[in-house]
Order: sequence, then C-alpha cells, then structure tokens
Amino acid sequence: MRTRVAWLVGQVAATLAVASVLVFLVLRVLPGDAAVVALGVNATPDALAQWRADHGTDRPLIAQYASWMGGLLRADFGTSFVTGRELTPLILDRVQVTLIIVGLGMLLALLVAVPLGTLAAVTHRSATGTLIAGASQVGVAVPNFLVGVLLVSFVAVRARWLPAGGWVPPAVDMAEFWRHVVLPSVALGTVQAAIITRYVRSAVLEVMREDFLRTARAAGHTRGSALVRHGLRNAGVPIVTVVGVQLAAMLVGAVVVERVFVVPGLGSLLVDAVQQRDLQAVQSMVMVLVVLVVAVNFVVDLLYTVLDPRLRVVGR
Amino acid sequence: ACTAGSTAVDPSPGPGGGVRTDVTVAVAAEPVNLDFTTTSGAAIPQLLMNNVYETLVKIDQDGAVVPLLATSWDVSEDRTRYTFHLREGVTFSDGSAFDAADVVASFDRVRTDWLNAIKGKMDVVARTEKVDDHTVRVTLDRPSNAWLANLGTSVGAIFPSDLDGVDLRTTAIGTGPYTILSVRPGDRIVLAGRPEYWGGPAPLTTITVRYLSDPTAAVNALRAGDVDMLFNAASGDQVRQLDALGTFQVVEGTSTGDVLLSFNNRVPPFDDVRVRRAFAYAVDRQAVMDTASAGYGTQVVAMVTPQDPYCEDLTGVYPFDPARARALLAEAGQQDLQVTFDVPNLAYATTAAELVASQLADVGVRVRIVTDEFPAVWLDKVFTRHDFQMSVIQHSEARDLLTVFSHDYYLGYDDSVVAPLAAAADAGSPQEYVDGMRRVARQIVDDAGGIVLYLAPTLIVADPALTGIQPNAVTESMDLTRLAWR
Amino acid sequence: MHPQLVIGAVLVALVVVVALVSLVWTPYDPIHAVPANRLQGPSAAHWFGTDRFGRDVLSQVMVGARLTLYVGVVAVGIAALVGVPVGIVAGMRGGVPGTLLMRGADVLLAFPGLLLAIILGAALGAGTTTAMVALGIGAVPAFARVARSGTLQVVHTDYVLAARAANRSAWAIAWRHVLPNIAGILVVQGSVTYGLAVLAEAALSFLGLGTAPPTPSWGRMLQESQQFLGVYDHLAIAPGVAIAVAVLGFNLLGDGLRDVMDPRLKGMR
Amino acid sequence: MTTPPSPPRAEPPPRATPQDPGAAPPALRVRDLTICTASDHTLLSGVSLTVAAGERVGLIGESGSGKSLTALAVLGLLADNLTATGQVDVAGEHDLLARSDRRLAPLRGSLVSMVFQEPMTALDPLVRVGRQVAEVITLHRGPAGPGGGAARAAGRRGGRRAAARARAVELLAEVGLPDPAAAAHAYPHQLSGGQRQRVMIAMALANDPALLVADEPTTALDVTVQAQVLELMGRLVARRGTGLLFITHDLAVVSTVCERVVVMKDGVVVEEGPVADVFADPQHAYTRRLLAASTLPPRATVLREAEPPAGDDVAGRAGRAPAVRLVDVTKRYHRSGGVVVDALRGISLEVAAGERFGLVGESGSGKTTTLRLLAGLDAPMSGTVEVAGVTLAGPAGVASARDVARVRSDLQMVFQDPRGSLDPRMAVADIVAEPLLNPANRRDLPEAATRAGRAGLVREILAAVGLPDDAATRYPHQFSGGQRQRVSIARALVCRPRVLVADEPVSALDVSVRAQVLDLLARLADERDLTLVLVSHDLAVVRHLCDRVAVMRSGEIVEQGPTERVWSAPRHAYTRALQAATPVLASAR
Ligand SMILES: Nc1ncnc2c1ncn2[C@@H]1O[C@H](COP(=O)(O)OP(=O)(O)OP(=O)(O)O)[C@@H](O)[C@H]1O
Ligand SMILES: Nc1ncnc2c1ncn2[C@@H]1O[C@H](COP(=O)(O)OP(=O)(O)OP(=O)(O)O)[C@@H](O)[C@H]1O
Ligand SMILES: [Mg+2]
Ligand SMILES: [Mg+2]
Repeated sequence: MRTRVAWLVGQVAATLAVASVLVFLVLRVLPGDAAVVALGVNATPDALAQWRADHGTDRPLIAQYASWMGGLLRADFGTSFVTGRELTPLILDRVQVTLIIVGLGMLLALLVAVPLGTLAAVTHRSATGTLIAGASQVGVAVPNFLVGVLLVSFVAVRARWLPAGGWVPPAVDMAEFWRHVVLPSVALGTVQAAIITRYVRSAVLEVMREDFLRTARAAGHTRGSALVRHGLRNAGVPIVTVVGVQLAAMLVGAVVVERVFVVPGLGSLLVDAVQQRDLQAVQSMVMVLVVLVVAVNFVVDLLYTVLDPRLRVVGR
Repeated sequence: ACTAGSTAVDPSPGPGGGVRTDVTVAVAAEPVNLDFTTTSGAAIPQLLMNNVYETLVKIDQDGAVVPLLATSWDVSEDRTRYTFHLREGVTFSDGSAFDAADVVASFDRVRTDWLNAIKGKMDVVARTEKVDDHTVRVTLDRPSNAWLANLGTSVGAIFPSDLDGVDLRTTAIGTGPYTILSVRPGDRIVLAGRPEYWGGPAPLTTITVRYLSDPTAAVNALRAGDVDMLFNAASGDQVRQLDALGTFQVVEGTSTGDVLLSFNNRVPPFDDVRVRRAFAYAVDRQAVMDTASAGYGTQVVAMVTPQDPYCEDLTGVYPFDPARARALLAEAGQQDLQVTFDVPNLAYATTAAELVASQLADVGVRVRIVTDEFPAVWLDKVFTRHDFQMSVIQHSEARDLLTVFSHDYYLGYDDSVVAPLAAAADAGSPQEYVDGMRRVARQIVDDAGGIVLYLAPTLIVADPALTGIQPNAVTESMDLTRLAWR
Repeated sequence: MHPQLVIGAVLVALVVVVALVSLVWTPYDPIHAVPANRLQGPSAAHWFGTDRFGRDVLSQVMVGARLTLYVGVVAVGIAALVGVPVGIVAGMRGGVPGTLLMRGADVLLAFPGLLLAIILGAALGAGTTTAMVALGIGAVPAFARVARSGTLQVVHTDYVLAARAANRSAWAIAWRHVLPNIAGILVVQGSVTYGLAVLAEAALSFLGLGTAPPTPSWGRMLQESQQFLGVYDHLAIAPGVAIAVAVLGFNLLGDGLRDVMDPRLKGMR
Repeated sequence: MTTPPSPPRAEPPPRATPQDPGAAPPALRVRDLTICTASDHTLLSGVSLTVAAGERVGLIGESGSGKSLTALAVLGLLADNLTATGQVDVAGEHDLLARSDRRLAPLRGSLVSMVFQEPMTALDPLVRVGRQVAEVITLHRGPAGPGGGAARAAGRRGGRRAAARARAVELLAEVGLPDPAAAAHAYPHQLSGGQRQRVMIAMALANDPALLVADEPTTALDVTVQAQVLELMGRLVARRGTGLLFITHDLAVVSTVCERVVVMKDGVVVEEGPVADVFADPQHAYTRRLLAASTLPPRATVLREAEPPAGDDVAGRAGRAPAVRLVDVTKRYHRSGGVVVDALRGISLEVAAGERFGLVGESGSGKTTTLRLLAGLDAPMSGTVEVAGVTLAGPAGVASARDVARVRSDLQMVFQDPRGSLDPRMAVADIVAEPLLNPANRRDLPEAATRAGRAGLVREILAAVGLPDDAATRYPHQFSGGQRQRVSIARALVCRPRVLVADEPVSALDVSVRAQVLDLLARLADERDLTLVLVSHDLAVVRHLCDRVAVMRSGEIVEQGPTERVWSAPRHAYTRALQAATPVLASAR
C-alpha cells in the first residue's frame, strides 16, 4: 500500500515537473513580444529594454524558469507582467469561479444525460430512441454561445427572471450568487448533456445484451430496473472517463459561456493573458490546469477501480 | 465632415421620482492595470482621465482648450513660455492638497519615469518651474501649437508629487471628481464620487464600469436592466437594432479613432504612389462604413477629426471610382496585382477588410487576407517588423496625424515633404498652425500613404433618464463627470 | 437496413454532393460583396437571404460544405489515429509505459487548445490545415482516455484471455478484439469531436489561425450571425441548419455503424 | 452397453398427470410453445409439458434441441430477436407469454426462478455475490407484495437489508460454499466456475419459488457438491411443493432426481413419461441413442495395453520427456479486505508427452488455476512450471514473452466458460480460425496460410465437433450452451496443438454429442501424439479418456496415479467419497 501511494505521488510529481518544463519552453516560442504588447505601438527601444529588465524577461531562460519554479513551490505564481497584480489570489479566485460553474454544469448535464442516454439505448430502435439520439446529436452541434444567447434573451431580457450576466461570489451574497450562477451553469450543462447523452447511450447499448442483466430480470427486476441497478454501473467506466475528459475540457472551454454571461472564470482570464502575452500568468494558469486535470484523471482512475473490481490490483 | 458630432442630448425631463445616485456603464475594453505611464492602450486613460485624473487644461466637446486645474495661463511673446495659474482648494483623493509642486513633479516624471511612448509629446518641454504655490512656468524648446492641446490628454495628467510607495498599476490618486473604489479584474471597476471635489460633490456617488468584451453580452445586460449605459460596447448593427426598439436613447458622438487602410510604403507595389491612389479610388469608403459600423461614423480621408482646429473636408479627393483605379493600376503596370492583407482579428477590421478585398477584386487586384492575432501578432509582424503589404487598424489617439505619417512608423511614409511643413506649423502662430497643418493633411492625402476609411463613432446607448452624456471622445477619455439621473 | 445508418448516409452524401457541386457552380459568387444588397431576408433571388456584405448566403453555405468535410477528415482523423493507439497501448500495457502515455495525455489535455493552435500557427504557418491539426492534436487525449478505459475493460474479459492462450500477439488482440469491442464508444467520440471541431474552427479562424476570410466557413458564419440574432435570424439559421445536418449525418452514420457492428443488436426490433 | 434392463410396458404411462389434481394448480403448464427468430426460423415448435406442484421433471435432449429456450420462454426472458407463441401458466398465474415485462417481473425470482446454464457470465461482475443473492431477497419482500415496496420505511428497509445479507450467507452455506461469509464478499471473477454456479443456485432458491427451472445447474460441480446441491433442491421441492424443471444432459442425475422425464430433439418433444419407464423402454430412436451413449467405457477396457508403470509418484511414460511438469507450485489470490485464498498449495505433477492426464477434484480446488499456469496466463507464487520443454516459471523467475509464445504455439486451451471466452463481435468462423492466424501455431498446416485454406480447416473442425453447417456465419449469442462449448473446443483443436489443456470441455454436452467429441479427442490424441490435460468433474469422462489422473482438493493433489488404479483402489478418503457420490443411471427405484 505504501509503495503504491509512493508510486502515485512520484508519478504526479514527475508529471508536474515535466509539464512545467514543457509549458515554460513552449510558451517561449509564442509569437509576439510581451514587452511590445504591454508598451504598445509607440514604445521606444529604451522603454522596451527597461520593461524587459523590470520584468526579468531578458534573463537567461534557466534563470527565469528557476525563479518561476521557486515561486510555484511556495505556491506563489508571481506577479503579472501586465497588470502588476499578484497572480496567486487572482488565479485562485478565477479557479474557484470556474470550478463552481463547471461543477454545476456537469452535475446538471449528468442529471439529464444519464437517464436520457439510458432511455435512448433501451428504445434505440423506436421513435423515442431515435428522437433522443437525434436531439443529442444536434445538441452537440449547437454552439455554446447560441444556448447562452437564447437563455439570456428569454430568461433575462424578456422575462427578467434572472440577471443577464455577471458574478456575485457566494461569500458576498448567497442569494445573488445563485441568481447569477443559474444561467451559465444551465448553458454549459445543456451542451454537455447532449454530449454525454451520446456516450451514455453507447455505453448502455454495450452492456444491454449481457447475460447478467437477464439474471437480474430473472431475480425480479424489470428490464428498466435491471438496467438501472446493474447495467449503468457496468456502463460506468466509459461514462466516468468521458465526464473526466469533458471536465478537463470545460475548465478552459467554458470561455464562451464566461464571455456571454460575463463570468470572471479561468478560461477568459487565460485567453486574455494569452492575448496580452502575459507569460507569467499564462504559464502559472496552465500549471494550475495541469494540476486540476491530473487530479480529475486521478479521481477517474480511482473511480475505475471503485466501479470495476476487476481493474483492482489488491495487495500489490 | 468637419462639423463636430452630437453634443450632449438633453431630453426633456420625464417621470420617475427616484433619485438614483449610481450608474452602471458597460465598456468593452478593460484596463490591464491603472498605470498609463508605463502601459499603453486606450482603456486606462479612457477610464481615468477627467474622472480620476485631471489635467491643467481640458479639451471640451467641441475641441476647444478650456481651463481645468489651471484657471488661466499666459503665453510669452515668443510662445515658448507658459505661465499657468493653478486652481486653489483642490485636493487629491488621498487628501493632500494640489499645488505647483505636483505639476512640476508630474511633468518631470514624464521624462524620467514614463515608459509609454506618448511621453514624446512632452519632449518639447525644456523645464517646468514652480513660481509660487499656485503658479507654474513651463518653458518650451521651441514654440508648439500642439503642446497645449496635448496637455489635455493623459500625458498632462497631474499626480501627487509624492508617489513613494505608490504602485500606480493598482492605485490612482488624482484630483478628479471620482476615485477608484474597487477593481475586480475581468469584471468591473467601481468609482466612488468625492464629496470634497473642488467643483462641488460629484453628481453620482457610485459609477460601476463593467467590462463586457462580448458585444452581445453587453446588449443583453442593457436590455435586462443590468447596466444603464453602453459606451462603445456594442457593434454598429446592434446599436441600430437597439435604436429601433425605441426604449433607449442612442447618442452618436465622434471619436479620435481613424480606421486606417495602411500601406507599407517601403515595399512594392505600394512604393508607387499610383498604386496607392488606385487603391484609394477602388475602395467605396461609405460602403465600408455602412458595413463595418452600420453607417455610424464620419467620413474623413485624412487622419483629422472634426474637433481638430485644422479640420478640412477632403473626402472629395478620392471619390469611389473603380475605372480610375484600373487606369492608375494599368499606368503603374500592375494589371495583375496580388497583395497580402494583414488584418488584426478585430471585428470591425475583418469586416472592413472583407469588403475592401471584394472591392479591390473588382478592379482586378487579388487580395489574400491574413488574419493576425491582435495585439501580439499584429504588433510584432506589422507594426514592429513591417512585414506586411497592407493592413487596416483603428488609430485611436488624438491628433496622431504626424505620428502615423512619419518615416519611422510602420507605414514607412516618406515624410520628407511633410515633416518640415509640420515643424513650421507647430512653431508658427495659431493661424499659421492651422494653415500649415491643412497643407500637411492635404499632402498626406495626396500621397495616399494610407487611407482613412472612416472615423469611428462613439456610440452610446443609455437609459433615457440618464443625462450628462458626453459623446464626443475628443481625447482618449470617457468623460463621465457630468453623468446624472434626471 | 438500419434506419439510422441510412438516414446518416443520406445526410452525409448530401453534404458531399453539395460540396462537389460548389466546386463547379454556386448561384452567386460567394465572396463578392454587393453592399447594396446587404442584409436581405430570404427571397426568390436569394433563397437563404444575404449577409452584411450583400453576399448570397446559399452560395456561401454550399462552399462552406467543403471545409466542413475537411474538418472531419483532418481533425478527427488525427485525433483518432494518434489517440486510439495510444489509449489501447496504455490500456493493454499498463505499468510504466502506459502510465507515461496517459500522463503525457493528461498534460496535453490540460494544455489549452488555444495555445496549441497559436504555437502550431507560429511553427507551421496559419491556415486551415494548421487549425485542423491543432484541433486534432488537442483531441488526442480525449480519444486516448476513452480508448484506454474501454481497453482496460476488454483486456479483462475471457475472450481476450482465450486469444492470448491461442498464442495471438498483443497486436492481433488489439486489432481483432479490443478495437472492435471499443469501437462503439470511439465512434461516438469521433462524431462528438467532429461536431466540436466544426465549431472550434470558427473560433480559430477569428484568431487568424484558421481559414482566412472571405473563404466561407459555416462555423464563422454562425459566429458572425450572433450580433444579428433576433433581427436577421436567417444568418444564423442557414449555417446552423447546415452544421446540424452535417453533424447529425455523421453521428447517425456513426451510431448506425456502431449498431451494425454489434452482432448482438442484430435482428432486434 | 449398460442400458438398464426393464420389462416392456404394455401401455404408456399417463402423460403429465399432476400428483394431486384437485389441490394445487400445476407448477408449470406449457402448451404449444413455438419460438421463432426474427428471420422466421422456427427453433421450437409446439412444445407442451406440465410440471405438477412438487413434481420433479427432467428435461433432456440433444445439445441445441431447445431446452434452454423452453426454460427462458417460461420466464419471459428470451433474447430480443426471438418471439414465443403458445401458452405458459405458472402456479396459477395464467398466460405469462401475454404479460408485459412489468407485470412479469414481480413473479420472477419469487414465484418462479431459474438457474442459468452458464454461470460465469450470468453474475454481475461488479457486485459482490453476497449482495446479488441478498438483492433477490429484498426485491420481493415488501409489504406491498412481491416486487412492490414503494412505501417501505427506510429504517425497516435497513433492517431488512441486514437480514437479507445474513440470509444470503446462509444460502451460500447451504449450497456448499466453503467459508460462505468470505465468499459472499467476493466478486464473481474471484470465484471458481463451480462456486459461481452455486451462487446462481442460491439466488434461485432464495425465495422458495413455486417453480424452479434449473438449466444444467451442476455442470461445474464435482459429484460430492453436486449430491449436496441436488439434495438441497430435493428438500425444497418436498418442503414447499415446488415444481422442478430440471434440464440436464446427465441421465444418471435425471434418474436420481426426477420422477418424469421429457426428451427433446430439434425443437420438439419426442418422448415423455416416468423416468423409469422412459429409461427402461425408450420409444423414440433418439432416446435410445441417448441411453446407449450415456455410459462411457473406461479407457482401460478400450486400451488393453500394458499397464503403465506402477507407482503413484510423479512419473511419466518411460523414456519420454515430460510435456508438462509442475514442481511444488503454489498460487495465492488476494481478495479485497485482505482475504487471501491459497488456490494451490504446492502441487507437483508430470505429464509425459502423448499422455492423457485427468484432473478431477472438488469445485474450487484449483483445477482451473493449474491450467492457467500451464498456458502461461498466470504466474505461480512459487514453484516450477515447465511446459513443452520451456520453463514458464521457476526459481529464475517467469519466462520471457517469447518463451511463453513458444509454449503457446504448441499448446491450446479450452476454457471452462465458453460464453465468456468467445468474442461476442466475431462470427464463429473467425473465432475458430483465430489460432490459425499466428504462423507459429500452424507449422504443420501449410494450407492455413491462405484464407480459403483456413476456411476449409474451420469447416472441417466444426463438422468434427458436430456443429451445423450454418454455424460458421453465426455469432456466439445465437447458440446453445453446448454448441458454444463445441465452438470453443473447435478453436482449440483447429491448429492441431501438441498439448491440449481442456477445462471441463464436455460439461454442457448431451451424452451423444459428448461421445462424439470424446472420440474426436481420443482420435487426435492417438493420431498426433497429443498430450492432453483434462479437467472434469465427470469421473466417467476421465476414466474413459485418461491414462492417469490426479485428484485435487483444497489446492492440493491428494492422490494421483493410473486411472484404473485410482478408480479401483482409491487411497484417499476424498477419492472414495467422489466415487461414492457419483450418480449412476439407476432405473431400479
Ligand atoms: N438468440 C438466438 N438466435 C438464433 N438462434 C438461437 C438463439 N438462441 C438459441 N438459438 C438456437 O436455438 C437452438 C436451441 O437452443 P437452446 O439454447 O434451447 O438449446 P439447448 O437445448 O439448451 O442446448 P444445450 O444443451 O446445448 O444448451 C439452438 O440450435 C441454437 O442454435
Ligand atoms: N481471481 C481470483 N481472485 C481470488 N480468488 C480466486 C480467483 N480465482 C480463483 N480464486 C479462488 O481460487 C480457488 C481455486 O479456483 P479454481 O478456479 O482454480 O477452481 P476450480 O478447481 O477450477 O473449481 P471449479 O471446478 O469450481 O471450476 C477458488 O477457491 C477460487 O475462489
Ligand atoms: Mg442450453
Ligand atoms: Mg474451474
């Protein structure tokens, strides 16, 4: 057990170390010069040199990497090239926002997709099944922004039930937080629901013909309850996988929804930082993403073994 | 095109007794920080100038230089010495009093501490001296007509003399009617009215500036009642739609943003003035404005705005004339011309570019559009490395004609004729200045170093009960100082 | 015949035919601007109306079909051709190599697609293919993860054990047992990736990393229609429906193939 | 020929007479049951049969004759591509075929329950077996009646759950699982074939059904456990008046368990009547053939050769290198919760090349584990494993992948569970041809290099195991249990291995087909000098086929030696117990 924990910890540490080098190097080849972006069109060479000296971008790469890593190890992301603000609180704040809407969106998506996908599988040859499959397929093709714009125009603009956008942290005002968080989560969740429905359908179809479902029915389950009780869990591994992948994708991919609903999430911060070539901010955010994604996938891998005892390696 | 845009609309008082003292304004571009002394970009001075920072003089809505922190000023005979009489009883938002030392320190700091390239506008200043607590004398190297007007822009902003330990990127200490209350990056900046403002308490206690980079989000926020006013936050087409609703006031003002179709004058085929002129004839600039900005904006052809004293209508120089364009191209031996069009990925720019490309195709020029990520790639490729043939971008700075059409600038315009003219004009009397600058503008238009497609509008859509909107952006500043509820 | 398969094939064929026809004929020049005609609703002359440049939307939709097909081939192709083998190898080998592969995929998964596209654009030069390659590479980890999860389950089955006992090589097992048995979920992955790629292409073009205007692209048409929603809905409807048809077609085709490939679902009503 | 002599009967016995016509409705009445496929192929036509309350009816017949389909139709569990017409009544509930799944579900598991033929795939692989058994109990115990229970209070449910768990452990004990509490905690894949089968039986018995349909419930059980299970079923029948429909290919079991017997062939009932009568005086030619094939002659009688060298210790045929050698092999499995199972506790054996070696023993004693080690599918914890001259595992560690491949090019394996070992997405032709695709496996078969050549070999071997012509293009799920088992044998034999390790290869075959397959094996063994390691719980099979035998119990070999010697003079008590428990086809009752 202890060796296994050590192996996992080592694995994660090595991943992060390698990732940090990669991220750092890859970002240096980004076209565009942070100094020029920061100082703009009329900057003099002196001013550029001054800026570079101030921000340490004229130092050797090794030194730059070392100071960044040194900061990371103390959980200090440094200060932004552009805004001059401390990155740590900023990024953590954004991560929190993103995690909330992505989490809620995924929850919603699962609440819709699992029953719907199962139904689509069970009825895959009938009108219902085809309809659900078709709807989910079209749903995949609906751009996030369209869902967002439609939601806003009906719920916020016409009916004025909820605000059109913006963000109130839960710590500030719980009620307002919920009012603001609903639409973005729903917008994210809708598209995710369509995507995940497709996987659920496929995974459930895969297990539907298994003998053990017949056994469950012989024990007194109906077709449906057998599927819910025994089929879904057997379809669980692929579904969990996809949820993990989609969660990772949404961490950054929520940027469209963030824009439409003016949610200050990680995605838009990252896009802005990339556009401003704020490498200090970008590399730190990418590292945060790497940590999150590795964590998500770690949980996913863990869930595999929870779901499927055959994937467990006991005692080793 | 030389009439100033709209001035503040004054709709008749309507119903509604509630005295709101707060307003929420939506703006597209967010300041990356609060320090325009080291960071370029229009978003910072747009928010801070006039509202937080003030200058000795102000450019009013019609382009005139009027007193602000200086109640009056004297100019010496040779027009190199300005003596400013400062307003008394002015305090900074940190409580310290405003006096001549602050002006001296601020002007000196431009030279020593500023990184922003607009600092060049103060190059002409030889020295700044305190005469007494409320009098400052500025000595110029040579007479300059442009300089006083420049003082009304961010380069003339007055900071407290003692900035030790102050990080301008996160703090702004000015004499204006508002002060920064809070900054939520990616979301909003809240301004609080200063009761002790020298001009009397600010009309509103709170101004929330929300940054909505997505125009659709901005429109929705307005329609949902989340914001009260859009300041250039929606596209022209969207403003047309909002206008059609009839529930908002739509105010169009002018801006200093010339949308410039720029040629790289250094490289073929644009080293040939006939080609450049041909392009000028080939492009239907009104159609471009109609398409990219839904018809909002002003037709100009030189980089001169209606508020500039030397404004002159030159739009007739290049009428839309494809036949003429073909002829010129033929004359230049460029019947089978292919050009690469580097377009920054900004909505107005890509829209304008697509239309321009199509119109050029009509005169036999094959145009390949290359979209460049803005700002990083465009700045690097087009602006810094001059690795382009043709581009399009909005130049937002006030009175930037001479900057853009100088030899070192990315267009590589041959300013050998224009530069002496401009220098002479700047040093001459005000009338000589106006005349000289007109000649400069005419020459530049004639050389077709670049063609202004249109002057971008300042489009404001607001709750009808909001008054004090100052739509003409004569400087970079978004002047919210008179905003109030009826 | 399987109804989904048939409908899917018909829809895909429709897109292909439209793309082919557009090579030789469109009602109007899809890129020639006629400002006088801007923003007209559907009419006899312009079935799908005109856009803000006065261009015929139908002609643009027709030409856009080419790009849409291209997206599928390049982006989904790369993602599947790289991701699936990686996933299968990781699932079958486990241990250090498998872990390495998957952790690599994790890092790539975390790496924002935008950055990837910008970097590739810098390295390879911006353009449609670069954008597709970027999208494809970005989608590799998803394929790898999905393939690996399926593989993990399949390799624990008795029929894989039986194949091993029958002295079949790991390659043969991967090809003949693992791949067919995870094909269902991979087909779904492919069709979802396809749908997302069509939309992502538009976002990348806007950054100057994809297809440069004025070449018509459904994704970009849809994206640009955004500010006209509620007034000139035809601008959104035409590309929207086109995307839906293409994505639906590929999805139905995929689902149909998936069902047909599963002998256990055969002959079911 | 050991067909029991019996006096000819003047008149056939009354058909399907309920034991007590007035008291209870019959446990099962099937009338005119016909089953068609979606492509309108008739699999079962006009089957009628009755099981009275408390009656035990045996259903026997050819492999693929429709026994399982009949059983599945009774429960309404036919595959989706099949449709059933006719009438099925169970214990007073009428016309089950017309009922919807929702209305049928509450009856299943409580009124009528079933033991499925292939236990390996019939259990949910992700749920501990104890819970699966408990679930059957909780599913049907609500105040709202069977299957209901929406109104159950949470607290009571919790209590009921615990009770169900306890009851599940009890049931597992009753079906003879050693250490039932630990077994309840295991997942299906952690149990041996026979153990899983007993879990299935426990599930079927859980709610004391009025009708129990048992489809080959003891195929994976050694005779001692089989006796215990049969006795348990008998008790249930007696106590509750349960009707028992017992599908089996083992006529001896039928004769000990059942009162009446129904014989099927090709989808129709060809004969039925009291067991004694039918067995004594079979009317139908098929029944006669069945009875004729039911007793296998011991190998010793077939092969009047020189007695193999005496001595029970590890020894091979004189002068020949051993094809298989195990020395002091141990294997330990870990289950969750720190439970360890010592599947092998130091076994040693040697099988000479060309020898036929039988492995019999208790269910769960490690037979399958041993075979897995031989095929290189698993590595032992300690000890040496040598196969075909290659050391798969030894003091120097495990063999390289290349060595394992070398072993496998000579060795093929028949898996205990045909269902799971056939790729559901492959047609049978592809499944059977699979070993031929590796050139190393077909060294002696030059024709297998071409597709056509392989097709020919496949056709040949399918015919040899008695599968119909159209089998090649069908998929595993479209076959009967016995047919699948033959597919699995065909796959192992198609490339003419030198060593065949076969795990219960004939357990699901009716005696006539079994005879055919055993003949095939014997012929191949003789012709090609095949080394055979055969696991079977059927002592007759081992005695028929094998030269030597080892008896296993609890991970140890308790006895090994020449088959006849072990048979005639068993030394270990367990061997004697096995012998004693072997059912014999007795008509005299
Ligand atoms: N789903 C199916 N589709 C088509 N044919 C099937 C299907 N299931 C079974 N069959 C065929 O129906 C026949 C009867 O099958 P069944 O399973 O009832 O046989 P069985 O009597 O139980 O044989 P065994 O003793 O081998 O288990 C077989 O020939 C089989 O091939
Ligand atoms: N993967 C596993 N994990 C834990 N225990 C296992 C595993 N596989 C087998 N066992 C246990 O090992 C023992 C031997 O199993 P094995 O399958 O070899 O028995 P067997 O002799 O083949 O029995 P049967 O005749 O019932 O098939 C059994 O007690 C079984 O429960
Ligand atoms: Mg059967
Ligand atoms: Mg076994």
